[in-house]
Amino acid sequence: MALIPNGTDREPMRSEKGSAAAQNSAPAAQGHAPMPYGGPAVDDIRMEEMLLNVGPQHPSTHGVLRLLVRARGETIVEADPVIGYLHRGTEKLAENLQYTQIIPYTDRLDYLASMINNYALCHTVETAIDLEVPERAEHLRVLVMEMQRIASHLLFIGAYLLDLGAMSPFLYAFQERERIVQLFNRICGARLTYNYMRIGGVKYDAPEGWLDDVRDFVPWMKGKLEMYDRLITGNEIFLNRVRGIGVFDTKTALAYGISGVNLRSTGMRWDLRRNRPYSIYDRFEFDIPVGQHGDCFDRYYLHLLEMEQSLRIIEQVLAQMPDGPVLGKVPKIIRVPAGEYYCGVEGARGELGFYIVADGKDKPYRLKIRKPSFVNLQLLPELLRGQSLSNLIAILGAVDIVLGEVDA
Amino acid sequence: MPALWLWQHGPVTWPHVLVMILGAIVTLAVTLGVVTYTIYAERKVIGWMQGRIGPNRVGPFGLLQSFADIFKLLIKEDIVPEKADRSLFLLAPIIAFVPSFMTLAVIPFTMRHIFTADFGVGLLYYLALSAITIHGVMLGGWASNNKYALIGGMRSAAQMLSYEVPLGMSLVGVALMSGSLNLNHIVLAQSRTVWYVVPQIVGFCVFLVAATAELNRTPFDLPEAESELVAGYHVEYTGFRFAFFMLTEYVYVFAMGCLAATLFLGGWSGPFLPGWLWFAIKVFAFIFFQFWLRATMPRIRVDQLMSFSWKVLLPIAMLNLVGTAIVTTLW
Amino acid sequence: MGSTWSTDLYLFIFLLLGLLLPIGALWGLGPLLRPSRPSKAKQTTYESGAEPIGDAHVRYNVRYYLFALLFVVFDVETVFFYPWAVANHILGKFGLLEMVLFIVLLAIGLLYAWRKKVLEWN
Amino acid sequence: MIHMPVASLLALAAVLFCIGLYGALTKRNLIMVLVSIEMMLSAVNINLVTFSRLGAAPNLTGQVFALFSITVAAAEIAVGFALVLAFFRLRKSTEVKDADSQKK
Amino acid sequence: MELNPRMQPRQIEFEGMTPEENAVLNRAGLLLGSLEQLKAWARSNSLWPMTFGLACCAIEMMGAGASHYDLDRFGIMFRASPRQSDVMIVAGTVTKKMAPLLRRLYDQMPDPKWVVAMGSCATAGGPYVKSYSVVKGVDEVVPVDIYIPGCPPSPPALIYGLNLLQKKIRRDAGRSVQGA
Amino acid sequence: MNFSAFEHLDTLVFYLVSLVILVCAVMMLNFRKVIYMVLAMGGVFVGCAVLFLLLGADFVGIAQVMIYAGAITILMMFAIMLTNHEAVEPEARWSLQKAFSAIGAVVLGAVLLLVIRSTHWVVGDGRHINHGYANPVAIGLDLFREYTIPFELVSLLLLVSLVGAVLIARERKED
Amino acid sequence: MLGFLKGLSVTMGQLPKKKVTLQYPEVMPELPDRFRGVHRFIPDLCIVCNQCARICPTDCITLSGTRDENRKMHIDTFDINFEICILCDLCVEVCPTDAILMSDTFELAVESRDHLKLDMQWLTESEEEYEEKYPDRVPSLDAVLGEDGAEVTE
Ligand code: SF4
Ligand code: SF4
Ligand code: SF4
Repeated sequence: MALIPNGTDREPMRSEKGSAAAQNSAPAAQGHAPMPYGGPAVDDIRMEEMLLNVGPQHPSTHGVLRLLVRARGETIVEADPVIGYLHRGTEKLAENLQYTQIIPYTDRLDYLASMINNYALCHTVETAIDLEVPERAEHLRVLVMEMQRIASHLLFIGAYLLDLGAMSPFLYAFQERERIVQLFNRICGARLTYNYMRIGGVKYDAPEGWLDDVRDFVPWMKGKLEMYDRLITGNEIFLNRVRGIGVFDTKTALAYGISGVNLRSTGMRWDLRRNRPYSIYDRFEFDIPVGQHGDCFDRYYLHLLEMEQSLRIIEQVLAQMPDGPVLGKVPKIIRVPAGEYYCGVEGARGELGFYIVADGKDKPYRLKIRKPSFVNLQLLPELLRGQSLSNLIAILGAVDIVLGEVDA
Repeated sequence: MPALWLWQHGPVTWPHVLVMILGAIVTLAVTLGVVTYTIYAERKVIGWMQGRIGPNRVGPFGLLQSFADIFKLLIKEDIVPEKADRSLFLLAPIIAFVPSFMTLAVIPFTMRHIFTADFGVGLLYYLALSAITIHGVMLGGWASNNKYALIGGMRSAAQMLSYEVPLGMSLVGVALMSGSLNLNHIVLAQSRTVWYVVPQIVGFCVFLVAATAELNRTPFDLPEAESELVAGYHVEYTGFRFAFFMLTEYVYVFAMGCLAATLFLGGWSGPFLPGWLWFAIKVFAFIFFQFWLRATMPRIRVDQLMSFSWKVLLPIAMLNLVGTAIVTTLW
Repeated sequence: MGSTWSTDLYLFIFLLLGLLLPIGALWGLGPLLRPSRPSKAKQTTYESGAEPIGDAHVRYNVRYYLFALLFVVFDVETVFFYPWAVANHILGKFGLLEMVLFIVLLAIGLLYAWRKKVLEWN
Repeated sequence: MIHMPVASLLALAAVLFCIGLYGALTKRNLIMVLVSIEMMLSAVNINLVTFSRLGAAPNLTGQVFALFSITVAAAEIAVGFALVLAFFRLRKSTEVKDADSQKK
Repeated sequence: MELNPRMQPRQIEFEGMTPEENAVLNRAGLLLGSLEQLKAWARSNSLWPMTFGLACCAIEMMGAGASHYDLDRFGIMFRASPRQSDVMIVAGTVTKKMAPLLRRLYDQMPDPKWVVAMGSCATAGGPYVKSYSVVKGVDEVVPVDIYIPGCPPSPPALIYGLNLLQKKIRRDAGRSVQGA
Repeated sequence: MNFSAFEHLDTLVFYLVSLVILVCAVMMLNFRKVIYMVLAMGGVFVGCAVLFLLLGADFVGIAQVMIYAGAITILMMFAIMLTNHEAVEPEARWSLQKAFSAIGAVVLGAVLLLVIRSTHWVVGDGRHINHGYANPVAIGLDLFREYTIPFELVSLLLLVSLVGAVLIARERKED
Repeated sequence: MLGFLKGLSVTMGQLPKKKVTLQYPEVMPELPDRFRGVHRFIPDLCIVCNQCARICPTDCITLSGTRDENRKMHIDTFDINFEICILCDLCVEVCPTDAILMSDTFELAVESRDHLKLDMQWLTESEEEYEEKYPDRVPSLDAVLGEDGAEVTE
């Protein structure tokens, strides 16, 4: 993978120069070393190879991923993800920000699951400074995180089906997601980048009537899940496109460090919420659905099932929601004692971890994010090798990456 | 001398020629109108199926939306990529469009055939012309000198010709039952007996599937599959040249609807209502079905698409053919 | 009777009109209305925003040819179906027999192609 | 009644035939040689159909034969191109001149 | 630099002409004016943005296209190819690595074309204004017509921006005839 | 109101179409890009089909479009795309072979034209060749009554060519 | 086949349903109280403590003030560079006097970047508009503490 952003050393382009720069240099093409040519020489009628760019501007690379595909006929010989088109330097920026100030930046990593990102950072800092979080705050956190998981999974299903050519599920998913977003909007005032959690709790208590609305939301969402099941799961065309495609086994997955749904689809029951409980997840009953074949269908279906489990958790949280403050006793300026800290949580896409090297100041000395999408993306070349071009999108979509997180 | 609208059966005279030209122009106007509102209706209907309302700003209820789109495309700059094969690039949309419009010459829209050539082999005429469109699509993809376009064009061509075979075979049943290839006669034969959709239900199903594929519509819209090939064979086309590819596609939707109505649904025949209305209703039913599919289905993968045509559709069409033949001959 | 000369004329008129529309719109009306600012950058080949590597005109999968081949053969056979279909009610059983033989040969061809995995894409 | 001069039709066919012949003899590209042969066959078809309609004893035989001829042409072209492809696979070329050389 | 494509202003007062001639010419101008207006009507009502999501803002852009806000109402529908789009909504962070590609895509769009900078990243670098790898505003790469602040701008904010663009297109058409 | 000119308009159309055919044929010789040649060839095929239609041979005309202009031209294009897209004929250069071919073709053409010119062609009245049926029906009857054996042979030929072509063109195992 | 029919029934079932689309430009969407639009700034409340400028992750607030004869600080200039404001709400959170708040104005698209440099005049005008719109949300001038328990002590 080409990580180094090309052209970082160049001056910012003004528009007058812009077009010239775009023409004269093909930075992306040059900066990326050509893939080593292996295999038989290019000598047959069917064997002529073609280098095809899929992305960065492509309707279904889920952002600005660029896949440099070497195809022979319509068979992929090698696919090389070129990333960094969205590299924004979050980790570096964080070194100059107070811990509280970093929270809004975590929103923008995996922008489909901001709440969980918020939590992961806060949780790490809280662990580092041994901070007690009030009960109600924990409950609210779990509540919004599970809702976020549903929203994220919904978008996965919608986008995946859009990749496979069906429009409606995408729009339905957005309808459902909109309801969650509206709930978030009410609790924290933003639709996507929530900045809701704080070190030591959450920013706002739930507004009046909000919890009741969540209560109404749960059965409604259950009905919708059923609708998705009817609309998509049985569709033969869909099944033919995703069954037995993009298969990998647990061993490969572990070797690559894959986590999340991708790992669970291979049959391994691994979920940090259960295996290394954080927050108050150990108080809830929920299942960890796993797949059997490790193919794209499993990954799709697990998303559906996980949403159901999330709904279950939400129901339980609502039932035991305690009263009390939502922000603990937090020092005005948070200083993390020198040391190294890591906490991983189960993000929507796998293990999301923040690794902080602190030097006792109010800013991290070094922040490193374990980005599940980035890790999961590693598997892609493996999965795509030897596949036909028409499976590319089906496989890529099911790996479920978010470029904001991959590039950070 | 026969009446002017019966020019089909008389010698060619000047007034008849005028009527013909008029007929052609009216057909063109109607077609363009139908296409415009098909696009509008598609956005509306699919919008409704997705819980939204679709275009509603431009004109009352958004009725002028498609006009704005078309006019905008007309006044949009026309780019010919440097690497493209210029002359073929310019020619391809025309090659694609002309046959699509010509197919409409033989469709019996009403009982009185002002707008219809009384063509003895009308049924085959459609098949023959739609094969020419494949050239336009393929050349468009090839001439763009763009990888997406080339793959899109080749796939499109392969798909269209694969499905042309079952399409052609599914219509043999109709020819068998009616004993004619003249679309007028086929309609007449149906109006005397039953709509062929009843005895030819298998053929109709094959036809429906093959027609959808032939039209490159969901779930067979692979050639222009957004998710893989960005926009398929017309990825490099801008402005009105792109509009002509769109136009071709929708004219074919209309023509295919007409064909379905004529061959299987009894054309203009039907009780109470005037012939053209019946015809319009049937055509719209076909088009609506296409919208409905589009709102529901994901896309078939290219290999499955091809093998489906040859391994499933074609054998079914052949069996249907043999069955129909045996039944019609022995009874 | 088959079609008359008037039919041919009508088709011809459609051909002319069909040609007139794109030509008129693309070469007649269009240039008056639309801007034209060609530039080198504008005429580059689109490939998801990246610089295309290599030519698009690479040699393709032979599979496409095989499908075209099947198409030619089956298209020809379809052409033979039609005169038989419309004459069938006159021809009677003998015609049916001939055609069944024909179809059987056709089916053998299809089966052969099937067996040889021509119908498979990969 | 059709008013088409038989002689002109035949002349057209003859000219077409000769063009096809010239092409078949001189074209360097194997594909084009095959295409030229198709053109010659087309010329023959014109004759067949002309005689069918305007010959001394008009009957359908000419049309039926034209149909057969088209079919045979299709079969020929299918095999012909398959050979061209096989040849191309061997020699990386579709030029006639490479066909006679013995080099592998 | 290729500026934002706008019709060249047309002179209405012709010097050295008799008043009658000027009147005739003016009438032609009026006609041209209504033609321009018609063009602007078509263009503003059929803005096809390119599917081009860069980052978080893209989600809200998709949200605006989805059922609840339904950009289709305004005749706005996403096209995947720049060749068939009129407006580029830069929804997200433009990094230095992406900028040349973005410029190429912009170049490949046919005239007339517009750019909407959605979100503070596209406007000025947004939260990453201090980052080493982010372009401080997409107007350093392509000419921008409308800036929509927010991080991300909510779908209604985007719709407001797009409506503003529509107004701008119409207004520019009117202006071009008056010989501004 | 029968303008006699109309009775002969088909003659005019005939000359027009012939012109198109010849132009296409000559262009085919002149083009250097193979794909253009194929396209010109398509023009010839379509022109021939129009002639057939004019001659009242509806079915053959349509079959010509379907098989020649449709199927075979596409096959040619695929063949080009599978071999060398940019295949061009070399710059026109006179070689001995070419000269001989040209002379041969011209001589042959001249002889043929002379023969055509000098022969008196009896024009039959072909209005009733269809025996009152529609053209395809008549062809069907003729085909299946008179030409049963050739018909079956044709299907056999197609089968054989299919098998042969598949055998030749198919990918080899080792690929 | 069954799968197709199920799917088709779902889409058809949606056809007659009520549409969810909001008629935005005609009908304003309902925004929650906490919605973060552009800032409100109430100069009279500001004690020029500079906390908002310090917490802002993108440094988009610049302010200056003078001390009057009663040793009270008065705000002189208060600029928000709204180009790069990410609406994170942190400035609102830290402000001890609630001098800076969030409004629900989101219609901020402009044709030039310059219009996004919001100065005090702009903010005051927008605040006036806001107060007209929501008379009940006008802050009383003696409010001192943040409402949400986010303990802000000097
Ligand atoms: S403006 Fe904000 S939401 Fe938009 S891309 Fe930038 S960081 Fe993401
Ligand atoms: S909302 Fe955030 S970015 Fe904006 S001014 Fe306040 S602190 Fe700064
Ligand atoms: S934090 Fe509040 S009081 Fe302090 S300077 Fe900012 S606006 Fe004024």
